[in-house]
Amino acid sequence: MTITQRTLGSTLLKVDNISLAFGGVKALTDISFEVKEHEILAIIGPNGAGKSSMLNVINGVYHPNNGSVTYKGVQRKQMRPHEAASQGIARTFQNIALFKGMSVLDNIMTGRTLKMKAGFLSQCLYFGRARDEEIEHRLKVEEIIDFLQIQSIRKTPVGRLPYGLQKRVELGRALAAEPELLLLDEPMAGMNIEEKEDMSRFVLDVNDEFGTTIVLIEHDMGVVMDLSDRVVVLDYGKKIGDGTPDEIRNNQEVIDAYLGVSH
Amino acid sequence: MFYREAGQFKTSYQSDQAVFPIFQDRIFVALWLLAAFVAVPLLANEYMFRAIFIPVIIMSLAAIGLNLLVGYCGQVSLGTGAFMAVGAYAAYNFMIRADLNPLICFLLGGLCATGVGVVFGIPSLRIKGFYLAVATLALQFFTDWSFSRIDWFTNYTPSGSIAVQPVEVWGFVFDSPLRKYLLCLTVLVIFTVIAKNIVRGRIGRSWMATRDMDVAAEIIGIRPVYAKLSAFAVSSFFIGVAGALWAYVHLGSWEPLAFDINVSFSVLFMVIIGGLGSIVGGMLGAAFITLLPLFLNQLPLWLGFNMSTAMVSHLEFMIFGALIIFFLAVEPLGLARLWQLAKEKLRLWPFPH
Amino acid sequence: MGFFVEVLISGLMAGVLYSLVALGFVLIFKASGVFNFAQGAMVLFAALTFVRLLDILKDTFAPIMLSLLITIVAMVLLAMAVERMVLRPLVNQPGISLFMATLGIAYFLDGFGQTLWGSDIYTLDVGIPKDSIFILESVFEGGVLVASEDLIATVIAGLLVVTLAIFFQKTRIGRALRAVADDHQAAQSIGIPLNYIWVIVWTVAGLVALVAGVIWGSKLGVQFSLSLIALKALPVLILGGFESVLGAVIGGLIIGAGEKLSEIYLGPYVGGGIEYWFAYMLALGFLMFRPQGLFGEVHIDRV
Amino acid sequence: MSEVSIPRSREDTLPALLFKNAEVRGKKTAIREKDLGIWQSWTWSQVSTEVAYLACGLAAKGFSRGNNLAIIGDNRPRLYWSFAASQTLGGIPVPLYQDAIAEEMIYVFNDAEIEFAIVEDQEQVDKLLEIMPRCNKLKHIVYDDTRGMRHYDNPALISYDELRQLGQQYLAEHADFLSRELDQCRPDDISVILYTSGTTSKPKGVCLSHKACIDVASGDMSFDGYKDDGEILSYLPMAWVGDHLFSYAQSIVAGFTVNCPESSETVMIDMKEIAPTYYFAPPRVFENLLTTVTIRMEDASNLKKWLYRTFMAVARRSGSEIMDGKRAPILDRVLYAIGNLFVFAPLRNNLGMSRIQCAYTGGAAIGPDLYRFYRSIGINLKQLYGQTETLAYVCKQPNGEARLDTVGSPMPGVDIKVADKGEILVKSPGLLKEYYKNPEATQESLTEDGYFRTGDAGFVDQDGHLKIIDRAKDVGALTDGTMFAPQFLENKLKFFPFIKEAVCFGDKRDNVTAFINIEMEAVGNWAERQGLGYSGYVDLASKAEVYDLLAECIEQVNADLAEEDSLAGSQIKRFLILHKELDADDDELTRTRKVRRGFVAEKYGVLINALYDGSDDCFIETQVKFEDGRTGNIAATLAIRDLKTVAAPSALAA
Repeated sequence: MTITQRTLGSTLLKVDNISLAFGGVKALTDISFEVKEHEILAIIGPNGAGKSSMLNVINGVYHPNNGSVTYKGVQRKQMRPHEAASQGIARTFQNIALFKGMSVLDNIMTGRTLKMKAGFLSQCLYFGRARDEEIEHRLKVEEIIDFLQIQSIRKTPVGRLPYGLQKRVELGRALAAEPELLLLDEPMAGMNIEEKEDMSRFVLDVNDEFGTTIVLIEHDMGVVMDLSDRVVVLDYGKKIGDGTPDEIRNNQEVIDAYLGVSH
Repeated sequence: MFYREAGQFKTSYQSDQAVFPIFQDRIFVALWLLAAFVAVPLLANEYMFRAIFIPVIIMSLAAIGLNLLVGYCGQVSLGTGAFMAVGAYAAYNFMIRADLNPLICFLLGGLCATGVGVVFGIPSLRIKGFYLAVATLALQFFTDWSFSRIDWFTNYTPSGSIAVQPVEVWGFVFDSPLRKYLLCLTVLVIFTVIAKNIVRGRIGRSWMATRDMDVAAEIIGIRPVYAKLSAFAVSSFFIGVAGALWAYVHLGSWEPLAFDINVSFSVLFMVIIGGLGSIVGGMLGAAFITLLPLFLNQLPLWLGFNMSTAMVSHLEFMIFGALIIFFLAVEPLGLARLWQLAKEKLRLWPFPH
Repeated sequence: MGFFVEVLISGLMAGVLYSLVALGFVLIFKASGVFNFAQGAMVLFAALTFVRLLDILKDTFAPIMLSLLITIVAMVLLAMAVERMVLRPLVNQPGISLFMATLGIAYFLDGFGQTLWGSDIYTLDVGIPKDSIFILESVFEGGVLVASEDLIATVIAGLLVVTLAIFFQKTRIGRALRAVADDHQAAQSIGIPLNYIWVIVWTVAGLVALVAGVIWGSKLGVQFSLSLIALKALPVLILGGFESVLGAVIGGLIIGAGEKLSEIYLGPYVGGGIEYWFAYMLALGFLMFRPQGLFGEVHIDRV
Repeated sequence: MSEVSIPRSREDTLPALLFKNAEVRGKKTAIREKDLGIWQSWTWSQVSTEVAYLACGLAAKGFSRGNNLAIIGDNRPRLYWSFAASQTLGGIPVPLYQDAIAEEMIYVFNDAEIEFAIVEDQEQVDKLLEIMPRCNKLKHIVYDDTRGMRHYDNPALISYDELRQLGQQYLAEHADFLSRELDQCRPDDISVILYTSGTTSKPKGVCLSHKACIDVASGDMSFDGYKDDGEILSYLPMAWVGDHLFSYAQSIVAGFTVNCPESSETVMIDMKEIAPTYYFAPPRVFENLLTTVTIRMEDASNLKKWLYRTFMAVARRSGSEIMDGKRAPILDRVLYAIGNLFVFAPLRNNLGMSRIQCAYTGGAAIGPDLYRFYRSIGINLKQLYGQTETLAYVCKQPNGEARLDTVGSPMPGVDIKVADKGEILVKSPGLLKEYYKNPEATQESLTEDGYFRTGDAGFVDQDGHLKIIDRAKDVGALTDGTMFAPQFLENKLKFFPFIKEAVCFGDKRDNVTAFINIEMEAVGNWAERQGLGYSGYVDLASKAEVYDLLAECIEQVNADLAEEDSLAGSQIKRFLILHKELDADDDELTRTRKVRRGFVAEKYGVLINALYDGSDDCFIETQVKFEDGRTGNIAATLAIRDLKTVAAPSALAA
């Protein structure tokens, strides 16, 4: 059987000479790269290379000391995370940031918040707009639950779930926002082989079914090389490599700085 | 054990998202309402209404209100007394100056509380946890002072204390304990439904998200400003109305200290003991905290030795303190959680899990 | 002018006492991250215990020494009880529920103390001279009138602050305590068990409470209202910052002075009694601009 | 969903009845599927619309009378509809097991000359695309779930929704098309081909007619008296005759509701939600259920454990009787009522069995404890007997006559004959029409007077219940011609805890004798309780007391056998206790612990002779392999014991 190759679009996200420092500590120095629509870009690098900080800059948790982020052609200086969200940027976290007190369903539902418009009064009465909205969005959420194959834990409080499933739920919450750009911070950290395989499958499916552009941080070289179209390598807050998996594999500087030491 | 859920399947999201999806629960709630609206009025005597039911109901309302803020949105407030005071005094002033329908005045009282709540909620955008708690204390002291020192609020009554006529709506006078009881009960039921609707919807989720992990919440697009301020607003509205009822229906006459910091604390205790983040919890807590002193007062008599009232009140303090610590350590989710666990057990019976 | 200075000084002296209570907060917060609402209750408890023991032991050879000793023991026991029954079960709970737990402690102590020692007003006399004296006569004509007990109190408080500062900066334990505040693992790595540290801190806080209690007690008499001065100390903390000993002192002085001055100079316009809330409003306003307080540390929350 | 004019037909065929349901109970729910968190439901009229569209879609793609439609996937409404759709067009649905290996699939696809296949999802599509080169007829593959399919551009592929679209148009253009097609369907037409997974030979396609399905369905209905208000959970493979009968044919004929679980992991949850009124499961399913129950009760609080133990004891005593309205001690009735409140009802509730009117099991023998358990907690579990060729319609246990050792009495319209060697011959309304394109197989499976050879040996007991005792080929006969079913006897013996293995002899001899292996542990414990010393297996096995003990057991068996005319003759006359355990290492057992009759007979020939020549004991020396692989000899003189036999009732009468 033949499978049609998917094509990358124009530039979706562009970061220019981003530098970020906490007090005296330099987290990022003068980082630039771009992400094309529908692309899967992996950011790799040793611990403390500033990978997470990079994501935090992209969705506005941190504000770079200098440099700029251009998203969908709009260059921006300051942006709050929720603004980033409304622009279609969603993310997951290195150490799971689910809402422990809520069920899987509610957690994913929160991902729909931006899409819900019902007024306060109709919520008080849970009537009309509010109720219809709840149902309409429940449907969407159920589709995601179905997509991630977590039907059996739908109503379980997330606190009770094993680690791997929590990661899945968190991905679900991000997907619920129907993002155009999805930032995944070590989606497979601490997973066993088959969990990793599942997760990789989901990441590919997301990218494929919904055409979502994905920027992910990952330590497992195997995974990175399989999943990503392009790889950006950071080391001590500096970019030391940027290219296709193969190019990266053969990039001497990268090998010294990272692959060499880690494997 | 008595939950027989087999065969209760849902064919629509509406029925699946119902407040009481389980048939047996619906029965149970119906029975409660029946008891509250029919059995109690038939059986209870004056004392019970005055000393037990009315205060418990009004405090439930306040506790539910505070729980929305503390339990659902995770913003600790020690200013409950203040909000109640605002509600009470505002209602009073609307009544004597605008001469509106008392019920309207109660709601307006609530709205004033809302206003104050939002203003004093603003710090919550910058500060968290106990910093915020302290900030709300500021409100507490400020209102204490205002209502005792600014005579306009008290309509220049020399003593500074206020006495009011029984509530009269469209010629119907709520003077007998029974009528007062029914009035409060109705209000409580309505507000409970509203509270439940809010917390099960978008707003409620954004509150809980903010509570559980505010950074993540903001990153998925929940604006902290809205989440926190709306929580403050709704919460203080509930509490304000409760305050108005407390003053008008329960006390009838009161001086500024009726709403001092101890009220704030005891409502907070109701929420903690009752169960953070649970509507039922508010009611359970209110009942518990209100009834415990009565019980403690009776206990010595039953045991056949008498104890000075001072001693009793000291014991009360100790027991409250101990209970708070106990619940926080053993069951942070309070009575409501215990109830919920029991229910789980019954549903799975005879299986343990 | 003289009058102003007189008000100012009396304010500052009151402030010193605030900071004394605030110190208790700071110690515990630094070392265990707990916002100890019970500090006021501890003051009351300590004072009550002391004054009643004094009464009981008045015929012994050294009543003051003895009762002081016993009270100290009591405070140590209290610290242990708190560690065992509150901190240990609640370890790793969010700070806010620990805070509410201390509310519980406060209630319990108030109740317990009064059940044990009764709830009247007891006059406490540890021989601090009560007469007033004139100082700074050279500066203003007529000089400035101050109560000598306030002076002494100030001196004692000052000494206490200095010792604590040294304790924290120089001694091994003190440094350990600071480490605990920063992060628990670090503390363990220093080799001092956490529980042990907690006990120490609460003991120290207890002693500070005792001192504060004795001074306030001898000033106003030992009574329930003592536990309320804790509430007065809160704004001090906000002003000074929760983690800073120095902050507690400065904050205390500012609040104390500000309160008195505002009462004298603003009070009349709004019907007086504003010292009741002035401190809080001051702190609140301050919060908006500098949430971490004067000497507090800034926190970046990572994701 | 828009209504379409419902096609009618004079003839009673499954699709015709389905469309009739749309008229007589159009608003009633026909099928549900747990999907996206709730039970999506379709009424009969909606179903008929769907079927109509699907049928037209298939027609538009060129599917027509005489074509076969392969159906592969989990139980999904759309797949059930494709049965009806193909039948409407006079085509024949051919369900396949979704986990079948490639080889098997290829065989079926070629054997049934399948052009059209309708499958559940990507997984199945991949499988088919893989075997497509070797299935030259296969032209069109319809898939239901579009997930992951976007990049498949194989021309053979079309999604269900696209097909439905086509159908909608096609129907618009050919208004009365369906009625015409439906009218051509005859009750005797083949309605479905079910392939029996041949363990030895190639799979055979069992062809069943509309008439067979309908008659069987209505037969079952009248037998168990269920109507269109029933609920069943369809979770067993669609290619299996049971599911085709219960979830498809019967639901159409009776008009009750079929429920498709969300996924294989959630079957238990879904079962609880739906609480079916009618339930079938093979013994292993019931076994797993019971295991989970016991395990979960393990970590229950002591109070609960106590309740459970106490009341289960009561239930085991008289639960089944109480359910069947038979006589039970009044005290037990009271206790049972209490137990029902605290244990049984909650248990049924948690198993999702609280609404079950009757539950069936079959296909294999069900263990006594298992059977007892479910009946005793008030679940009307019964056994049925049948096979694909008879549309699982031969015998069922009537309510109140459920017994462990029978499979019930013949169903209405079923005629049973017992041939020589006790083989059971069946004539049933559900009888297969033929094996697909396999006349000789059809030939040998049917007797000239049209009975089906089940290949099972058994007999009908006094109360007219059928007892299955063995595969016919294993059954022998004594010299006087009485049937001799070794396995049956051996199983009976092995119900005793003291007996580990038993080997019976008797074929072409004038009476039955047996080798016994004692269960070391059980007998050992018994011996200790008796204060009976022994030095080891051989010693214990040779003790006279042990012989007495076992003699008792076997004589009980004899007593049972005497009850049945046909078996009375095969009572055990003499037995001996082997001095060693039969062992797979010595090739006496298969690895699955089945006795190698022939091998044993030859190896212990001496003993068998001794059993028949009337001697009281016999010396034997056998070589054994030890754990460590060394070989050694065990020698012993084995006593031989005569046994009392009971005269058959008929003999008494005579």
